Amino acid sequence: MTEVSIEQLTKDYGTHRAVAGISVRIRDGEFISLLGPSGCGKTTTLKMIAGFEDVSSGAIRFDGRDVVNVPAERRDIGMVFQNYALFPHMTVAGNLAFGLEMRKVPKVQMQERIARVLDMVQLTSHADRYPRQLSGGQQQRVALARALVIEPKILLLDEPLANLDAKLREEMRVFIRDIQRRVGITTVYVTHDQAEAMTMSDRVVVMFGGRIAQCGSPSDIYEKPSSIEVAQFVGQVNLMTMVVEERLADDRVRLSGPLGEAVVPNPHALRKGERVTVALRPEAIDISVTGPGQSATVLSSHYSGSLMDYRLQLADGSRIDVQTFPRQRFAEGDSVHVHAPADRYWLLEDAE
Amino acid sequence: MTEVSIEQLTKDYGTHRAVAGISVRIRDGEFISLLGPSGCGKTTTLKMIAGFEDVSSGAIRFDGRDVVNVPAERRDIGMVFQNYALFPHMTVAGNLAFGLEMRKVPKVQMQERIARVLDMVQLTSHADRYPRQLSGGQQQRVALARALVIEPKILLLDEPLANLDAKLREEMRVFIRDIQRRVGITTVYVTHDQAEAMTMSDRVVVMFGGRIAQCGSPSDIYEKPSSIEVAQFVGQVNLMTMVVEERLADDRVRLSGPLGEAVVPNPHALRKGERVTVALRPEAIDISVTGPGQSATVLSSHYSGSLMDYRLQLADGSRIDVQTFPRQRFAEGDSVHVHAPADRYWLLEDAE
Amino acid sequence: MTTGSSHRHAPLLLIAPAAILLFVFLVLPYLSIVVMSFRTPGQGSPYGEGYTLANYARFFGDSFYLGQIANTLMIGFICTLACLLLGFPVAWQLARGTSRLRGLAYGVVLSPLLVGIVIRSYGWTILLGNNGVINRSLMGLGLIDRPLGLMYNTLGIVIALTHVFLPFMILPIMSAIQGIDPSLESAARSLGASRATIIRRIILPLSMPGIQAGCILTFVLSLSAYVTPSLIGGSKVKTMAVSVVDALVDTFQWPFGSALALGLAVTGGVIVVLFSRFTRMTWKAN
Amino acid sequence: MSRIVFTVYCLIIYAFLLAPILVVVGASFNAGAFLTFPPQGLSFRWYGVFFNNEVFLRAIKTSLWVAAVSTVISGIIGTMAAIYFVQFAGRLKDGVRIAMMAPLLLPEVLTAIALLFFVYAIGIGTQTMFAMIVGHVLITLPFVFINVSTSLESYDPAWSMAARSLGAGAFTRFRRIMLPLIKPGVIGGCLFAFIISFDIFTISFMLKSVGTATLPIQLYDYLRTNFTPEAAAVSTLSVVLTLVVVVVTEKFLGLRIHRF
Amino acid sequence: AGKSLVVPTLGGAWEQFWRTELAPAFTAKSGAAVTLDTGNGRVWSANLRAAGVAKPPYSFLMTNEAFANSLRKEGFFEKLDLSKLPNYADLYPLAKKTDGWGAIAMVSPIGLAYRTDMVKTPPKGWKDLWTNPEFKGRIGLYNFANTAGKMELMLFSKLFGKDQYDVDAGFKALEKLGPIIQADFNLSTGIASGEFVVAPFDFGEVARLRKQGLPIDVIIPEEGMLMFDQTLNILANAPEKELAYEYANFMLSPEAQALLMKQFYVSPTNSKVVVPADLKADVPISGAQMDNILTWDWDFMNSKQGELAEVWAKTVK
Ligand SMILES: Nc1ncnc2c1ncn2[C@@H]1O[C@H](COP(=O)(O)OP(=O)(O)OP(=O)(O)O)[C@@H](O)[C@H]1O
Ligand SMILES: Nc1ncnc2c1ncn2[C@@H]1O[C@H](COP(=O)(O)OP(=O)(O)OP(=O)(O)O)[C@@H](O)[C@H]1O
Ligand SMILES: [Mg+2]
Ligand SMILES: [Mg+2]
Repeated sequence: MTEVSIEQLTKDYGTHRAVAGISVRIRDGEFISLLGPSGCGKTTTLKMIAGFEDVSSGAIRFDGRDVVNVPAERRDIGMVFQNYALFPHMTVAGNLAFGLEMRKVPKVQMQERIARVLDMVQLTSHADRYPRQLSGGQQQRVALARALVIEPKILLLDEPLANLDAKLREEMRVFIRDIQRRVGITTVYVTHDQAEAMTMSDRVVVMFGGRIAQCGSPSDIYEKPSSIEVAQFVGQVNLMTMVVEERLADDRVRLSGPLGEAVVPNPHALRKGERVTVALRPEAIDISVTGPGQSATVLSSHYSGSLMDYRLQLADGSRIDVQTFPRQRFAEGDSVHVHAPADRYWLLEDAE
Repeated sequence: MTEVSIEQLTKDYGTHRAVAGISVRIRDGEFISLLGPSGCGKTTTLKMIAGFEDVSSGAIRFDGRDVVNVPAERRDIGMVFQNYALFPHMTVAGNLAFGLEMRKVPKVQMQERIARVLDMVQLTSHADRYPRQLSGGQQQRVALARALVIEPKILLLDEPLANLDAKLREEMRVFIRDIQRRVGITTVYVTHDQAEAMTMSDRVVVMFGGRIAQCGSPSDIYEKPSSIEVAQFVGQVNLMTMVVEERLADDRVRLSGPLGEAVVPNPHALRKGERVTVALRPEAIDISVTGPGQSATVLSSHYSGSLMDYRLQLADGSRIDVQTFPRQRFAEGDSVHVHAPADRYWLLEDAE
Repeated sequence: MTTGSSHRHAPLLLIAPAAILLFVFLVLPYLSIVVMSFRTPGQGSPYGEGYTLANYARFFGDSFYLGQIANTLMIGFICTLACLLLGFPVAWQLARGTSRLRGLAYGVVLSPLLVGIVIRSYGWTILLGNNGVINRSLMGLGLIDRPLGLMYNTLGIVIALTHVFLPFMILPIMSAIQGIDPSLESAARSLGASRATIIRRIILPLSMPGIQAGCILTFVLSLSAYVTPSLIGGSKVKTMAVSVVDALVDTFQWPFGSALALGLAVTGGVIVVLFSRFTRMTWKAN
Repeated sequence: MSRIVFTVYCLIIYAFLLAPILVVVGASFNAGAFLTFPPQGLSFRWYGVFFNNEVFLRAIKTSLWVAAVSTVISGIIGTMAAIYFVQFAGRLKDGVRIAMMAPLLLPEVLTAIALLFFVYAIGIGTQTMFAMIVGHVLITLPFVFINVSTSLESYDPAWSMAARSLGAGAFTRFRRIMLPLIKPGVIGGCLFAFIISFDIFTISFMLKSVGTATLPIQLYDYLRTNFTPEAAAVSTLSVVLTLVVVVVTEKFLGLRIHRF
Repeated sequence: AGKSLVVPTLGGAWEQFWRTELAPAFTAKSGAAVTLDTGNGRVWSANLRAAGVAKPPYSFLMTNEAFANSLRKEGFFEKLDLSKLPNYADLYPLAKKTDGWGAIAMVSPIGLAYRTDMVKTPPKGWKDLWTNPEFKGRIGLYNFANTAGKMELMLFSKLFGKDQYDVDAGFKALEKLGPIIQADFNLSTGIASGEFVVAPFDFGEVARLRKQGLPIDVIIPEEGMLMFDQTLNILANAPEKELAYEYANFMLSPEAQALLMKQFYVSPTNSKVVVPADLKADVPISGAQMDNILTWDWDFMNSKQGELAEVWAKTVK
């Protein structure tokens, strides 16, 4: 119900600049993810939006109104803290009730809402426990439930699922998305899990060292990364040097490289013969015993349940990573063929 | 350098049984993962091995010697706590130095070791910060570094990477495995991340509600789960009812079901006509426009960067999940064909 | 945090020195005092022949002493409450403030303790006396025409005791507040709690160990305060401690004085235990 | 707005704390011959008198010594007891607390008399400082105990566990981890102990060894006969002295730890 | 090693004087070293009782008769061996009131002092406390814990009742007095700050205050004076009995008495001491005037003090 717009937001801790002038406009009801390496300023950004950290410079507006001087308790936010910050002297139910009491929700309705949310986070039987009697993941779920039960206008989630197993995570994601859509909560979601960011978000903001590196839809981020760093951060990637062979009619170029040909957009007016860096995701590469494609040798393989990761050496000595499903199994030293469709490559803008 | 053997280990919190008689023998230098849903007793088990929780009953032996009465500080363990437990009054370097000082490592060597580990966890520039000045992920890396720098005989890691992004996680994994192998540390690794458990471990122990559900190699756990629960917990799975068609010579049976035929081992002496439940992983299923296989309709699709998840409806109305790489893209309502090789099915033991 | 059965008794070593000290130098010496409290009054000797309950009977049978107990307890309660109300904000400020003057502020907080009790009372006389600074200024301003009774009464005692016991309230609460993770305050704010609510619902319960400590200390000390009541009270307000000293030292009635003292101590102890129980029930902080 | 109200409230309390002391300080600069306020003219003459009064100087030395010894003893014993109280006492908590508070619940005079009889009964008497120091330790112990146990309540046992996992034995854990983290309580308790011991009168008076006197005894005796500003000068000096100790303590040891 | 004597003394200025004047003088005379032990009647009594009659820590005790009286009854002291106390003979009768058990070495007579700047009509006697309206609510008295307080009671009993034993009359009188300001010791602060304007004071104290510039004077009440006395007693089981006698004799000597007079303005008890003219103003009581000092039955007071204290507490406001 609220549009959050951030302009040139900056935070300095002494001489250390944790957030360096970021600007982003989060639309009413939008679900946006902050993605970035550890220490890039995600939590700091969230805390500034919430009002727990002073802003060094820049503006934060809710629906156009500057909130820098509005105290946190009047911003109608819900927040999951990275370290949970559960009230140790209240039971699970008490922690959940707190926010509702602040909103003067009638007793009966309150109990009902608490019961519903507790059920969703699967802690109904733990309602009367104190936080110290809970496991790490249970505590995290209480933190999540506490922020969700108040159904705030803005939801700020700081790695709310980091300590949960995949199954529970999946369920929690559905739960969060569900409330968020139903109530129309503007949500900023901090996660270190790329897949999670991709799955859940309307848009993803990738941050590096306090700056925004890219902001776009999940598939843009994954498939059209703006830089090598982004490409590498949001998933595994093979970087290859290719040579421009030909400019095609529809403002695209044809490139050639160790794995064959590629056709990519040409925003920089590249000329024939120029060398460029392109990205190719490991899972975009087909691997087979017989071909088609270049021949390669398996250097190592890696099993992770649902997926296999291979490192291959091409005839020219260069190495590439390939990901397949485990039903395709190869051993070290096996000879294989690899091939990538020409449209799976992505030209990296900053790589010249 | 130590074999850890646990026998009938039990822990009660009041009336709540957090760990219910688990037994496992961890070999010298082995890397074992504890995997299980939130609240299943992983942390409790770790703390008992470390000596921080009283054992309600059962035995813990290091190299055959009962250690239940050996105080934690003389067990030569290194531990990463789920909530880090960094010393707030010491800098990062101070936290790391502490364990080395306890071991009376000479000053010069100490600094060298700290520098090396700090470099590995990428916090060299933060050596003089206090924990409160670090981000969540940075704190977690300090906790990890603190446990690793002392190169203990036994390493107990409680979700040490939960707050790190995929790239850093990957690097940390390599780092942990590296030290662990080089020094030969017996390691118990608690994680909620199945892929991580699969990738890193020699063996995986799956726990449910304080009990061990299955203990085996990563591929055993993934491909030969002992129960529906385990199958569902370690990844997505399609459960199907199939009918025994024929007993094959080599103690196997041929089954038939909605997706076609399957050949699975037959430990229960199944007879023709019996109905059984089998598991089939989504990524084990091939999906194509033209066939081979049964025809199906795309109900929904889900994008997560490197993978696509589809939910399909078969001709008989049953639904299955299929996972592919995004280069294979289908829209809702598309007609496709699905097929699974006969040897990719797994008969679930408790499903009769 | 236990280690194993061979170490299970190790914690007792922690309490042993205190236990031995208290047993040898408090319990043993007091045995004779307990016996003394059942002795008959003596003539020309500390106590007389035989044993009696008369000392306790005199104490509990005389509305004068019961009134004194009530008065003493009332002074204790009021001082404790006043110290809490005055001390908590200061403790909070010291714990959370970032001012450079903090060192000085600690000094100011401790300052009442730094002036010997006699001199301190002198200071109060100058301020509160009938001819004191306050009364003289008020009369000078024409606001009052007779001195306000600020001294030689319960009010004066309460003021002076509150003043000197404030440090005992402030320091424990301060260290308790320091132990509260500020992110809990942030969490409460994110849930919409105002500053006052945060203090009431979060800070107050979580600093309960400190409040308990401060209250117990203040209460116990004000029960047994002797010099301040006798100097500021001008021998007019009788508290139990003053009577105890009178009986023991000035009029040499050891049996009766012992009975008074033990009665006072037991009463105080019971109240302290009740208080601990009650506060623990109200706020399950731990 | 509410912040201003709050600050003003605190300032008023600080003023209340300081008021009688300012009177004493003012009186100590009295040029006149006796304690009056406002002072009749300003002078340092009474400080001069004080510094030439060998009796006071000796008494201060004795007091400092006694306070130091009793603070060390009750600091150690009280801290140990507090650790037991918070981490191990369990159901005994109420009992332990009352026992530790007992020396304050019992009137100081009676304790002094009881101890006096006791030390004579065991043949030690008051020939040495022993009896007085025992008395001081009894009185100061509860202050250390209460302050340390308060700090300990917010001490996270996980820190001790982490230290154990790194191989630290009980004493090292205490010295390197627990002590720094409960520092405000220990320092606060010891400061109290020191100041209280410096101010104890009745017990000192009754139990002091033959031929010695502490500052409160001297002051008391002195005030009986000479109510001159010298007494205020002595008090002012002891305020300044202790203030210096407090500020220095705060600077170098810190009465705060930054946990968060 | 030489002999050594523990000399219990009051603290403060007293101790200082003992340290600088009396002790060296005694050492010069006797060759014995002196250890001063400051305290007061309460502390010495407690110490003696704790130590027991058989093993006292002191050899002699000089303290208020009020304390000495009790200890004497408990058997701590011996009857003075007058052969070892030649100076005893020269004492005023007032100083020999204890039948040879103790000898009063110092007398500080107590009169009625008032602020000359705040009182228009100076008092003439104790009864003015009741009759002079200027004094209403501005009277200071010693409280019952102090020896002087007990004397006040006996005095008022005598003034308003049959005799010193008629305490009912005394208390009634005290009650009539209306609100008064009581102090355990040190009435000086109160009168200096003007909290009260009239109170019993010993002459020495008034002399000191006057010297310091306070507008104060003291009268000899018509009904007679009170006094702070210091009785010398010898412990029956004294560790250094010979020295104790030697010290006691020294204290009673004209030489020591004169020193004390000059320092503290106490009235000498040795009749051989003549008050020099320049001291007359500060030590107005000597010679025949010593007879104006009232003495009291401490046996009576000590045996009744428990009850009386209680009544005092209940009565005096
Ligand atoms: N102090 C305690 N008192 C009571 N119950 C407790 C206590 N500590 C843990 N439990 C319970 O014991 C169970 C096991 O807890 P444990 O911390 O071992 O779980 P876990 O497997 O580590 O879970 P997670 O992945 O969420 O950290 C949980 O159900 C928890 O609620
Ligand atoms: N109080 C502080 N003082 C100094 N530096 C700080 C402080 N808090 C955070 N920082 C620094 O600011 C940077 C950003 O911190 P922040 O907590 O926002 O990171 P983050 O993106 O949330 O990381 P993570 O994923 O590890 O939680 C980090 O480098 C951190 O070290
Ligand atoms: Mg963070
Ligand atoms: Mg856990």
